[in-house]
Amino acid sequence: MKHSKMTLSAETMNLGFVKKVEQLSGSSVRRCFQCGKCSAGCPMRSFMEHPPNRIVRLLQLGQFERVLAGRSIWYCASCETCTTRCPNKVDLAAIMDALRKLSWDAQGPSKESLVQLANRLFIDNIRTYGRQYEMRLAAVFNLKSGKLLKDFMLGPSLFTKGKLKVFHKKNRNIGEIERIFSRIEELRRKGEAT
Amino acid sequence: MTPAKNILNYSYYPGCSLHASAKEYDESTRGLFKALKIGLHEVPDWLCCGATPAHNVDELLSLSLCAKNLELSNQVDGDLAVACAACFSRLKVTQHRLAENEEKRHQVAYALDAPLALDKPVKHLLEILATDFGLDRLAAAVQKPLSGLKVACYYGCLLTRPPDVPELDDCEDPSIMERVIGATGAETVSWSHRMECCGANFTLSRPGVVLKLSGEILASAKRGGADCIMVACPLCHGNLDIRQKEIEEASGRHYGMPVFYMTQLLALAAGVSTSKLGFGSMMVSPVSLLKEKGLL
Amino acid sequence: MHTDKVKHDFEPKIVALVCTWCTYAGADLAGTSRMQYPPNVRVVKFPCTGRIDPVFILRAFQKGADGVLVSGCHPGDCHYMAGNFHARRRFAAFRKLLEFVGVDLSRLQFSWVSAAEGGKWVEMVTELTERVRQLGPLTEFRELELAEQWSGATLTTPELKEAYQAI
Amino acid sequence: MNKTARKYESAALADEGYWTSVSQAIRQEAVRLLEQGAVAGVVGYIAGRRTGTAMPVVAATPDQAKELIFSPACVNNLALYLTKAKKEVRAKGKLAIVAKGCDLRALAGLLGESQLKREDVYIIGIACAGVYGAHADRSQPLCDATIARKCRECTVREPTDTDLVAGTLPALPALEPLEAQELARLEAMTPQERWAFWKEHFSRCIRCLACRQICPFCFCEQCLCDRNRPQSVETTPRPAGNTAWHIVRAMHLAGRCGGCAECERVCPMDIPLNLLNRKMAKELKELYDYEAGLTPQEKGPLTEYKEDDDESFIK
Amino acid sequence: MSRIGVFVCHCGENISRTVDVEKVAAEAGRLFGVAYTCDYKYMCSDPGQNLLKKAVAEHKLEGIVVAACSPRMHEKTFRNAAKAAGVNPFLCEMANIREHCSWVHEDRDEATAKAIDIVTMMVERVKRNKKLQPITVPVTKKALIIGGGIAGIQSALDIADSGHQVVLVEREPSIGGHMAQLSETFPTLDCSQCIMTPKMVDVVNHPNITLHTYAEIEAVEGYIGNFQVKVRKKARSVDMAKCTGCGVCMAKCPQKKIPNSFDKNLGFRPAIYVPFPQAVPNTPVIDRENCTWFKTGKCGVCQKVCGPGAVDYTQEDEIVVEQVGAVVVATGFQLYDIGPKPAGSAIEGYGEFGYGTIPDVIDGLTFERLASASGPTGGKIVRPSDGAEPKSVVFVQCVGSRAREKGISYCSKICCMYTAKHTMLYKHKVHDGQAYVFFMDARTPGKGYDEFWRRSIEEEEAVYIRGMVSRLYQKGDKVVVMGSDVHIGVQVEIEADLVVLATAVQPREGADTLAQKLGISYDKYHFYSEAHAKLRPVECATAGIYLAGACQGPKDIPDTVSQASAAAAKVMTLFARNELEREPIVAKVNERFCVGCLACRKVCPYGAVEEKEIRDRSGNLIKVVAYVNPGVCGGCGTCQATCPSKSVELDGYTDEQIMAMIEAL
Repeated sequence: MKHSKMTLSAETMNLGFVKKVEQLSGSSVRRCFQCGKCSAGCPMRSFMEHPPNRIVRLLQLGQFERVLAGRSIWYCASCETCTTRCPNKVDLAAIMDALRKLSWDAQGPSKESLVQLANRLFIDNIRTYGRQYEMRLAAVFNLKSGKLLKDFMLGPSLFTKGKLKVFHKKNRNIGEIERIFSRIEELRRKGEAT
Repeated sequence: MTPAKNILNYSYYPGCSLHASAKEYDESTRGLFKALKIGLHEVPDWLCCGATPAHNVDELLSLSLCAKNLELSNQVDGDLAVACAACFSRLKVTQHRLAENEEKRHQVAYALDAPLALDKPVKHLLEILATDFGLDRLAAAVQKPLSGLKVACYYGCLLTRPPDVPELDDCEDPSIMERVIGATGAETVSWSHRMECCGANFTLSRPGVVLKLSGEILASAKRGGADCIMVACPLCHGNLDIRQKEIEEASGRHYGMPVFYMTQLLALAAGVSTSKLGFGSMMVSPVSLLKEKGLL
Repeated sequence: MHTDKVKHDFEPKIVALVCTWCTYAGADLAGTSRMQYPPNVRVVKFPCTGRIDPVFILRAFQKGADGVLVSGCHPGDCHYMAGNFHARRRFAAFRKLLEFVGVDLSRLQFSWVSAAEGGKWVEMVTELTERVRQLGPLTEFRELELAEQWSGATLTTPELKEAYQAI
Repeated sequence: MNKTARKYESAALADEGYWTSVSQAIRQEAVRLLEQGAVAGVVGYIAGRRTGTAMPVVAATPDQAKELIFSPACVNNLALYLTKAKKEVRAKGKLAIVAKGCDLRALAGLLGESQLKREDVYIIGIACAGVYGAHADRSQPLCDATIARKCRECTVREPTDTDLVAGTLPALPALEPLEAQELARLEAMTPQERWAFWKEHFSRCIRCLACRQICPFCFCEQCLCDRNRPQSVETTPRPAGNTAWHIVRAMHLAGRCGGCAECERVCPMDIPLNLLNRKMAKELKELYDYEAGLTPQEKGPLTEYKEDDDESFIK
Repeated sequence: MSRIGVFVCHCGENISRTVDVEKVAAEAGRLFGVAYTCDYKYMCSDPGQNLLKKAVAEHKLEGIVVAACSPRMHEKTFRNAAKAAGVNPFLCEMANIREHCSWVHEDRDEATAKAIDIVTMMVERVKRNKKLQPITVPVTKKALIIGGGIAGIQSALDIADSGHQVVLVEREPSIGGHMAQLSETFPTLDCSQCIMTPKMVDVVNHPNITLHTYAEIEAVEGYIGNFQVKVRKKARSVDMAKCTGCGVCMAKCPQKKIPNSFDKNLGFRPAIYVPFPQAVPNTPVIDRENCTWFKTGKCGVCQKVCGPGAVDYTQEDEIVVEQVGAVVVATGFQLYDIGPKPAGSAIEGYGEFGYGTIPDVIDGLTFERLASASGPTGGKIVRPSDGAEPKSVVFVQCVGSRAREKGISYCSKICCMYTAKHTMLYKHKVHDGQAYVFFMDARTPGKGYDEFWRRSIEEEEAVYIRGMVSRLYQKGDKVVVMGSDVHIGVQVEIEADLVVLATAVQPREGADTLAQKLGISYDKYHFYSEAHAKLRPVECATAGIYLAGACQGPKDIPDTVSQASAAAAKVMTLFARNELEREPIVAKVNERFCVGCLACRKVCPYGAVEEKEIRDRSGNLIKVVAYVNPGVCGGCGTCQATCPSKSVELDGYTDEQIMAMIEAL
């Protein structure tokens, strides 16, 4: 797909998708003139198949499948370097958030599952406990990603250093937290939020 | 000098990490503020800010969680002091985004089932120390000058970025960490990777990323002639300290570079008992370095 | 540059044939910038390198110059548009001729020095002076100047020798 | 000057029939031109009084034209007679001229330098097998031993751009390029050796200026070297002035010389002057891909330029 | 015998610190011909100059050497002082013992010795200096403008408004040039004709402007201030004095199907025509190649219907001779044609774009005519093939430009902007259409230009694709565009309704021929060469000839108008004087010795050398020699270095002067 020929026409360019991204991110996509500064400073560039500037370029051409199919958006570290230095005030970090949201909602057209899994667990933790418990997060991640022994060597030392808590309790206001989650879901169901 | 504001009082949002992997950050922060006679009162029932994973896939959730925290913070007097760079960033971004976007404001208000109360000033510890408390007073409070200690101040991504949000310092050439630690007599080194990304939360999902990026940071600090690195973010600390041994193994280079939370060093200088600074929790032990410099 | 002045046994004479718009101005700039260079050079100003006849170079060597520097505007910068282009060809041919006749070309330097290149002027003069100093005085032309047409030694036949002696 | 022992072949390079046919063709055309009044005279050669010699002539009548010949003794470059230096010849009106390849190059040069208009001259080109060298034994036919050095490496035996070509070139063997060899020998020398070589030659120069007189390109009315305000070149025959003269002469001929080597032929002191001319021609060919040819050129290599000419010698 | 005065300046301490000025003066005094020497603290000061003047009077000095700073600093000062003292200024020279001596050396002995040498050289030179008189040339205060596009019009109006006479010569039947063909102009999108036609009318009504349309330059002779120009006025077949411009002839002409080149052949015109309705002058011409009368001798309708009897089939070309003092060349440009080129042309066409055979592939100027409200479609954008409204239009930039392969390595400069403009015009007229632009770089340096370009992308939603198009081909009624987006490294294919090529800007055909007539130089593309790329951008190297507009290089309207006004200002500067005075550093030919080989003419960068015939009293040609026109000579001296017999000499830099300096060593 990455190298296949692209036929451009009013039909093949999904400009509605681009509008959605612009709306979610609050940032213009067309402003970008491909100077490449975002990719030049991106710490994650070497891990991405589409460098950040190419993501924007694909958006300009309405090629959302190509964008979402890649791993690149999941390899963004949200370090905001691109947004900070963009000469055109394109908020690429926010565009990345928007793209991940759209990809997330579309239930994983991307092959990148590990980052998505970590995110999912992280958010689930918040819903369940109100706060983050790193031990639990790591353990469940390893369990679910099938990498049972990942960071196995780190565990004991972290434990002895008092960095991992085995026991954790739920927030007192866990009900209010659950309400936030469910009300957001409700908004989405009603189509009042994206 | 400035008679006003002699007594400072803050509400405190530690964030999840400071209750777990970054407990030494929490301990030393409390110790330091006590020594400086600055009031610090933890917000009851605070919840996770959502951090990167939440805004990565669900901005509305992220905004709502932070808005909830801001609401909760009103239970306690004083501006909201935040230690974790990521929490700080999320709280500030939330204030920012909701201020400029009415639609999102309505959505969040609905999610919280309460009118929004977002106005409490959110301040990072650095700002409190450098501006509210003042560098002069900080210098005056030093009991054990850190002279001779060469510190590489590491800002990471979120303390200063994006440019118009944290408003902590110049987003490309900040100096607030250097100024604060400089008040203790420590020597700060000039180095290249002060603001490069450490790999952040890929530590869980893609540790290889962290090994590469944090490795470059350690190498840069070494080149800069630093004895140690000072950070203000638990995630950065985790990547640079906890994963340092792995980085050394992967790169075949030895660093042995202690990574301090800023409050650990400040509290040390302010004469807080070393037992309360959590040096024992650090994976790369600072003991020999501090002894060598006559600080232990 | 010359704070530790060394007295040399041999001070070469260097003649510089320069155009007024670029190199002469470049030498002026070296002056206003107070750069230092060996005092061996004597400047002859021309409107353009295009005006510099190879005969002048020859004449300078004949009249005692140990080295000759010819310098003008960089190609494309000629005040007269094309003078230096013509000069470039003329000099390219002339130096080949001199070389063929047996003149050591390291005594003849061509350069482009613009009005902004005071430093390059200093470099050119210094380099040529030092190089010629190493080579020593240019004796070939001087010997010619002193030589007469006939000396008995070059006469090969007895008849000619006899005739020469009779004169 | 090459004194290395060499065995010269004395077999004739062209048979008698060739010389006769060339002479015939010249005569026939010259007579026709004069009879028709197309030209006022024909510059050509007639036989000298001694055998094996020839001399230039301006044939003004058909009868005189019947005397015209072409033989190995026809060494002179007749282009000389058309320059302003020989005004009395030009004054006669339109002329025809007999021209060997090397003479043709001189004619092309003169045309290019506005000394001659093509319509004022009728050119009878010669398919030329070569002529005698300066010290040739003229009792022998034109052969390896007697042919002029310039002819050994001639590249213009077949004339072009002429009004008529006289004769057909016989098949000629390749001859050893003595002049090129001598040039290579000199080039291989150190500068000191070359200086010594030329110093020896130039110091023998007696400044008779025959080289200048015979040269078709030395058509200046006032030679730079005769000037005394300023005196660019010392006029007395001392080594310094001689050296300057020969350098200036070579420089002035650079890019113009047609290679007829008349200067060298007439030099009473046997100075190898054509080597200088050959050298300059070679350099200009290498630098600017210029060669003196049979067709007049608008500009010579030293009166034109390209923006990207070599300047590796300039700092 | 000369009587030379040597004045050695201390320049405060600038010279005297390292040079023993007294010694220099004393040594100079020993030189043969030196009658007076002195040294003084500041020679350039008033007392210093007075000292010089006094010494000239007292010692009857005939030549002056001032040993001081660089002549570039004070030569003028001392030459004026010499002049005031009654010495020809060219007998005063400066010996540069400051910039070339005292400032660059530290050793006092060495610097002093060098200063003495420098003074000696200058003394020897001055002995041989000749008295020179400034050269004066009269100025004819009338300007010729070649080309009646916006450049020529602007120059003509500016010069005419300053009160000087102007002759404007235009090749076409009407002035207006390319600007009259444009629809709107960037970056403001105002209508081209709306701003152009008033200026055209101003030209024709201006009392100081003589307009020759349908005319060409035949020959130019002379030099700055004194040109003689022959203008060929082509036979119009209509008497301009009688014609009222009523247009009946055009309406009645039976021959109506002649493609109108003004409309890029999209529309038709009769054989008797004005190229466009707003033409100035509004007098028709008969296109004799297509007129039935001229082809067959039958018809004559226009003559019959013409009320004033202006149609005149017998008219012949007329040669008008104009005397002018300055020339502004404003011949403009033409667009590169992608079609196959006739044999012998250096520039190839575009086979990969179908050599111009695909009807819906047009050039930018054609698009202008389509978009123009006064154009053949009344401003409706349609496909030439079937008149349908194109829903997708692909614009391709850099066609021919920046393509060394095509022999054009330069950037045409205007295409980025006009293509952006085209996308906007298109979107304004076809709201549901999509514009695509293939570009290599977007070059938008100009006030408001980048913003304009960005607007086309951000607001008009033109899709810009970085990369050159590889090929165009017809597929049904579509043109398939094969391109690539180099940012993402993906091939792109678009089926377009219309393709607009931004073809390269080239000089007008025949630019070289005109240059030869004018004696000005041009580059390998035939753009005219300015005297200095940075500092003399509107002047030709040939004095008195100035350049305006795209004939000098691709240019947009604002730049063209600026240059046109600048050229006009140069002309007015020239016309502010009755006579031109110039430094007499010019070459002179010694006619006695010149043999007319004309090598000097071959190397002269100014074209100042001409042939001159020397005749005896009865008119017989004695010889042809070179002649240097002092009005044109720039004074470089390349001729002298080239002349074998030194029969041409540059005043002020004669061989004698230079040899004397070399020998003084």
